[in-house]
Amino acid sequence: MTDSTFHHGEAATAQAPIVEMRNIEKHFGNIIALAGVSFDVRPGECHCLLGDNGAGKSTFIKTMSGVHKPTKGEILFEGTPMKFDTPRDAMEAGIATVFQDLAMIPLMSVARNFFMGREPTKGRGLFKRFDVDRANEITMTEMRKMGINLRGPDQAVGTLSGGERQTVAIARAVHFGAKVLILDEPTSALGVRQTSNVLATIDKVRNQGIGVVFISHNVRHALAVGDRFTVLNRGKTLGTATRGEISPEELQDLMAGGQEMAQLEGSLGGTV
Amino acid sequence: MTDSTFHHGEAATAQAPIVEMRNIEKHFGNIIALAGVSFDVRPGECHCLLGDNGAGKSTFIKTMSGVHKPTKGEILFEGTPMKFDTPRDAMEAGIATVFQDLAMIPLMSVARNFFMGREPTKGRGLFKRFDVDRANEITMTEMRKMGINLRGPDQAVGTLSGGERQTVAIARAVHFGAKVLILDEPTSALGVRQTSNVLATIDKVRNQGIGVVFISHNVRHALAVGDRFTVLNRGKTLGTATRGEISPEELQDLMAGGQEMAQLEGSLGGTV
Amino acid sequence: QDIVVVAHGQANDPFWSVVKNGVEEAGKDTGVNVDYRSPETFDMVAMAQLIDAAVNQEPDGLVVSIPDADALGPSIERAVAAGIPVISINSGSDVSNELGALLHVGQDERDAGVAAGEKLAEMGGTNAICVNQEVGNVSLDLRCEGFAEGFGGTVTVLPTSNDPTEIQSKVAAALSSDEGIDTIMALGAGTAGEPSVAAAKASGRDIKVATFDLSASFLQSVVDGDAAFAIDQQQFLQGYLAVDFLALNAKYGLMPGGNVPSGPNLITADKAAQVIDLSSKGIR
Amino acid sequence: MNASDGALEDERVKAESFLSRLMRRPELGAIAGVILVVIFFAITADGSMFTLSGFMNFMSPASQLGILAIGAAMLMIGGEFDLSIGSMVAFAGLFFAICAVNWGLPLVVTIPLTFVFAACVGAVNGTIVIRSGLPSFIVTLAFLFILRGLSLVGLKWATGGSTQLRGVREATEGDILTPFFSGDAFPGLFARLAEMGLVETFGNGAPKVPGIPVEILWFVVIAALATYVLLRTPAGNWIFAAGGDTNAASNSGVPVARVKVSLFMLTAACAALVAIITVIDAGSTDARRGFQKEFEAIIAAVIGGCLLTGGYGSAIGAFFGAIIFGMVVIGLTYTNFDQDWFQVFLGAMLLIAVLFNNAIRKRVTGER
Amino acid sequence: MNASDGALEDERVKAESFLSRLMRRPELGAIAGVILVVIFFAITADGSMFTLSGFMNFMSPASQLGILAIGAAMLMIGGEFDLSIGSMVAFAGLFFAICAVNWGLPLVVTIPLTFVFAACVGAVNGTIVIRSGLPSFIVTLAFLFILRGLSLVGLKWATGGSTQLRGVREATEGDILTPFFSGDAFPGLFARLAEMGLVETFGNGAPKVPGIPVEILWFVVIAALATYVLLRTPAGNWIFAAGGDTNAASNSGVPVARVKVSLFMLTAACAALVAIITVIDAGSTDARRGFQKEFEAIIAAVIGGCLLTGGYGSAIGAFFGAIIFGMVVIGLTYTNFDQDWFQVFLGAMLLIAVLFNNAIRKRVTGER
Ligand SMILES: Nc1ncnc2c1ncn2[C@@H]1O[C@H](COP(=O)(O)OP(=O)(O)OP(=O)(O)O)[C@@H](O)[C@H]1O
Ligand SMILES: Nc1ncnc2c1ncn2[C@@H]1O[C@H](COP(=O)(O)OP(=O)(O)OP(=O)(O)O)[C@@H](O)[C@H]1O
Ligand SMILES: [Mg+2]
Ligand SMILES: [Mg+2]
Repeated sequence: MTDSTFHHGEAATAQAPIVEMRNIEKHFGNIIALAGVSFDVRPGECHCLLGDNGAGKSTFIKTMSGVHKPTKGEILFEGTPMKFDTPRDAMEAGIATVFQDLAMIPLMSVARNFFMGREPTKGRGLFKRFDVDRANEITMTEMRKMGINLRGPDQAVGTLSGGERQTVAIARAVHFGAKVLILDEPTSALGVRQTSNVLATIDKVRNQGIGVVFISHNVRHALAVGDRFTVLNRGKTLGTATRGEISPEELQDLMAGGQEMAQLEGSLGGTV
Repeated sequence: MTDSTFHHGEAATAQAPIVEMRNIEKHFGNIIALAGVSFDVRPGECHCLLGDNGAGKSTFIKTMSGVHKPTKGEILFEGTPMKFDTPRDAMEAGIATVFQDLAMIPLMSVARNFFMGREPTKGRGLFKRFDVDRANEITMTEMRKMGINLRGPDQAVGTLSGGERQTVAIARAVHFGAKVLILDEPTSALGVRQTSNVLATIDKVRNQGIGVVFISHNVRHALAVGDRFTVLNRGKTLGTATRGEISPEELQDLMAGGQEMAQLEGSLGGTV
Repeated sequence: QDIVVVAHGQANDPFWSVVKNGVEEAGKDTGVNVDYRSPETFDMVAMAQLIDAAVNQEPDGLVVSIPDADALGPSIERAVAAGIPVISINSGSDVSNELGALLHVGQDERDAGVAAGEKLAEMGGTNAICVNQEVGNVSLDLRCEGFAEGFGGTVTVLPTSNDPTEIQSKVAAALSSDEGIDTIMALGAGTAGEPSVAAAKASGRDIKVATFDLSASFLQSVVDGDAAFAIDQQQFLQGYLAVDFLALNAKYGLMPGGNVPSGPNLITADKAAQVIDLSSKGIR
Repeated sequence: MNASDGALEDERVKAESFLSRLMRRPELGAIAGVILVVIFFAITADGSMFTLSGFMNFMSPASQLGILAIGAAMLMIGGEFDLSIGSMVAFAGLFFAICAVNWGLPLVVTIPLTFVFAACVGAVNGTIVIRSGLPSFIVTLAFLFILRGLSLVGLKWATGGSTQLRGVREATEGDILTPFFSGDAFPGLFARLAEMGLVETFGNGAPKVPGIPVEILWFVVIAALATYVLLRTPAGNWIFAAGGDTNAASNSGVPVARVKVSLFMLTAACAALVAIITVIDAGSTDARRGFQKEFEAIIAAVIGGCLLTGGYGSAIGAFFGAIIFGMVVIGLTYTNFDQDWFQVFLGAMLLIAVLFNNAIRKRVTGER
Repeated sequence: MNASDGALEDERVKAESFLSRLMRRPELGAIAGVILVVIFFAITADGSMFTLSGFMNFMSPASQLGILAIGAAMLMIGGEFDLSIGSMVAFAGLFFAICAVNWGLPLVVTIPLTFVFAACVGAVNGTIVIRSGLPSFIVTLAFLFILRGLSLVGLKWATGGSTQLRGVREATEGDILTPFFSGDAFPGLFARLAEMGLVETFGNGAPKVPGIPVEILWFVVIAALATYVLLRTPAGNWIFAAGGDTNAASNSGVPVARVKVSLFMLTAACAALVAIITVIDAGSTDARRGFQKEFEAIIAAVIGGCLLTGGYGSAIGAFFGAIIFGMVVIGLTYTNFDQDWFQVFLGAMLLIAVLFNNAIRKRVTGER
């Protein structure tokens, strides 16, 4: 299972990383969420961030996208040290993120959420205004591409189903493009069709030279699109492996933090 | 893959259903979320509810657990027609639910969320009070059983990781026991270890004669524990199959609403 | 030497700001420390607490207004018991002596209302509205009550907020819904009096407008003939004299033998012009 | 299974009447309330309430309240409160009067200066809220007291002891900007209409309604502008987002701090506008101007459908909310009810109006 | 990888000082504010402020406010507002006075009757809020007006035209329940202490402090009870849950409607208690009693750390919040500041107190 119809030859290990994080620590009051994690993403690769629940994956990518300020450690963006004060800064530098909590406003419509912070406009000067029709149209099209047929672009996000909502967040991040695309468990609530679309999208995006950070608990999804795999455990990294160096079973073991699992192997064909 | 280490022989098709839903319709204003769905759960079986994103699964189980009132249709509980006005009614009748949005209060501590609505007390009469120590202890134990080591029972749920939070909701529903246990995508945010624990728990609970309704987008998880499979599509049911009648590939096709999927089959060994 | 004044009107109330100016001027003239205090709203419970606070500081004299003898009585008696000389001002002339105050400076709100009512009735008024910008404030309610008694004719109380625009609209509404209204009694010159004059003018009818207290603009209307008169209690005296008396009392043990009436004083067109200037300086 | 046909003929959507589609909009909910209140007064009130002059009479205070309410509504949609707007009316009015009277500046200088000044205070409010992370309720409450107190101190300083500063009318008379901020617009038109008998006249032939009070025009223009901004500009989207969920908005790249501070400045500017209009109109200012207006503005916004928790509401809603409130307050004096009962009726009318429009909305849109 | 060792020695948790663990509690945040205010007045105010009698003097209004604030805080934690408590004080006071004076009922009847009456009004409030789904802000606002208006009407009816009802002291004098609701507790003790020279006396030998005002005792007892309920009973858990997220709470089986209606009843009962205490103490009631107390109660609760959005806060916080507010209001009269500046100082003190306790908390708990 180490080969896939997807994989585009060698991982781009030669190229310089777009984002490099060095020895990131993050404390919340007395809680230590990250105890020194290093990580990098290169153009055109999909770097999977794996690990047990509560290992610190989301916290880590949030420091990468400007939501949290690291307590200690350094962030290099294209080789130069960077400090993102707000997520907007990170976004402008070229980091697009799908957060685990999706960062959507329940009371607002799908189209408005889709373009939140980056509204398309028409007209000029004083008459520059939000181009609602284009926003609606793009939203519907992008959602359909991901396999979701919305009833209309003005439905409030709060009334969407879990998977529909997640798809909005993914479609949004992909639509606006970036140098780095961070996806925090993007497929968790998706149906099988939507999942395969998202995995295909990751592959497509990667081929355009964008670096992808992909967080997942599904070993099979990770192996399907990942070039490198970094495993976190209790706020520390257990190391990075490149594709082919590691078997699904080994990876699953690492993701479980080395602890024993309930006896299911038989029924689930090796990986959960 | 039609056999599992789990499966406890024949599904209990002979027994009378605990809950039976007949021709349930649910409209939200002008939106038709359910257009006539029938469904039942019998003691000791795990009935999987599958379907595409937005098919209406969550809406359906919410009518079952008293959150929504059906626009049309009948609910029979142990053979008699029932109307649940509030989720509390359903809960008292013996329906425990893990909602997709988890129904937790972010600002409250883990232990308080765990026992919300069903607090353990000590003392008598006027001195009857919330037994905080016991609540804390039980919470930590139950969470550890599910494979999560919390830092402490007084951490606010809002600061937990996605998987930790989901585990709290599951552990809570399982702990209080019931006649029917409804799980809406319980494993979506869970790590591999936690997932296997939850699947094992479903098996255990079922063996105690409790009916389980299990919603998932993961064909493999569904097949691992399910006795019957009902597939929803665009608010209607596509029918029910019992275990063994249907292959994983067929099931996945049904779940995708019969539409084509992106080409991933090779890498994902048949099912996503 | 310290003299504390606890009154029921706030420092930003046009009427009471004049009292306060009197207090301060007396303080300057006699060389004593003065301190003017009032609750945030018309609140008898809070006012009693302020009197208690003042008593704790054991000043050389205490000036209080007494709009509610029941509520303030115990606190005033406590001050007297503690040996602090007390003078009451403005309201409470009837109970002042009973509670142990040395004397009362001022004039009852009710009596002022009666005087105004009689005057307006004399001018030919038969149907009046009483514009009350703070219903429930007992001292204002008393003005209306007194007015109704003195006026004799029909009196409707028009409750309003403190907002001049709203008062103008409400007065206009009242005027247009009852053609018979020929008299307006406003309970404050700046807040209620001026908008009432404007509304009366806009109605195009001949309406007599009078007000309690003074404001320069209202007096100008009196001069111009748009308004009838304003009732002046000369409240500056209430503040000034009370402090002066107490200062002298503390220095030489002097105290006049009886109550000092400070009003009422109706300011009509002939007197208005000379008062305008003093009013815009906060002395009348 | 014709999913690809698009949303137009989706079998999962019921046909919906035009009415219910209309009622779904938050701004239109309040219309039901307006209609109810009009019906109530049409029955109980003196006929003169719904003449042209009666209309102008209740619209004038409603407009002043409404200008504040629209500012408050936008801020509430953005997730914050400003309790200092009432005091701001007094303070900005004082500032304006001092500039115009004591310093004798012309309006072209005074008015922009007043707006800038108010906006600065608003910016201070906003910056403290954003920086400290304290609830805006408590921060602006402090400014409620501070500005009210400073108005008193400033007035006494400017007048030498009085709490009323007068002479504004004299100072502003004849200025070219005065007609834009006070009095009635289109006097010529109304005089002509009166001649033609289309507008009621007094005995002497002067029209009963000399024109449209300018505040009504400002009110309408501001409501239209605010609606445009909220619904048709990126800034509007940001306001809804900032109020709906600050974290999510900021994570999606909305400059939340900037949006909120701007809203505080806008609200303060609305207060300054009301201050300028009322001060020129009254010709004077005093320490109690704008007392409790913050409260009434929030009431109007909530009647109009704004959520206190932010992220939901509309400027048109606030528009109608202010009209409902203004109409009830003034309208009750046109009725024969004993005025002692005024507050009882005011409360009851408000409650009935919101209950009614809530019931209608649920009914029409078919919510549970 | 010793995860199974349990939470006690988790390497993912830093050791934390006792102080910061203490400061993490919402209720203790407000203590920093209290300390700051005490220091401020210790420097600026007359020395008599911090004598025993000065203490009783500022605690007495703080207690009356505090009783309301604790009710308001519990309701706010439960996610709702009650703007009608100020009017409720007037209305319940009127009801009480009519029972006691006009009907001559003994306190054993009057007092329970007043509480039941207030609780019924609270229940009406709550039921409308729950049933209609309207924000409690607007519903209780209507009752603010209605109850205030009814108080006026009722007063006029009961007194035959006046807005002040007197004679309560005479009517309640000698009743066995009176000492529990008015005057000072433990007078004997304090007289003895005065004799022993432990309590200051006036010239005539009477102790300056005749006892502890009963409202202070009520205040402390209610704060303790409320804290117990919130933190140590299932009901408390339900209150936090209902306020944190109504939907989630209801989905988890919390009887949200019942909890909220009970809280409205509780708040109204707190208002009734304050009404009884102040009416007996003052011996009279008028239509302005409790004016704006709803506002001050919410202020105190927010100073004490309650969130306006619900689900967070504490009764002890409201306790200290009320003390801060009461101390600032009364304390400023002990200083030499001109009364004109009163509101400026009040606002500034409030702002500084909350900023300070916010800064301290962040500092100590190491939040960003
Ligand atoms: N704001 C916060 N305050 C305190 N603790 C926090 C906070 N945010 C996260 N944590 C803790 O930090 C740890 C890491 O959380 P994080 O969300 O990064 O985990 P994760 O790897 O994304 O897990 P999952 O796979 O379940 O999403 C968790 O144990 C969580 O409880
Ligand atoms: N309150 C609501 N108002 C309007 N539409 C709603 C509401 N709740 C759900 N819907 C719509 O009903 C449909 C079914 O939603 P539901 O949440 O039941 O889907 P689901 O099968 O659980 O999907 P998923 O697998 O993504 O969780 C969706 O299209 C959704 O947009
Ligand atoms: Mg995560
Ligand atoms: Mg779902």
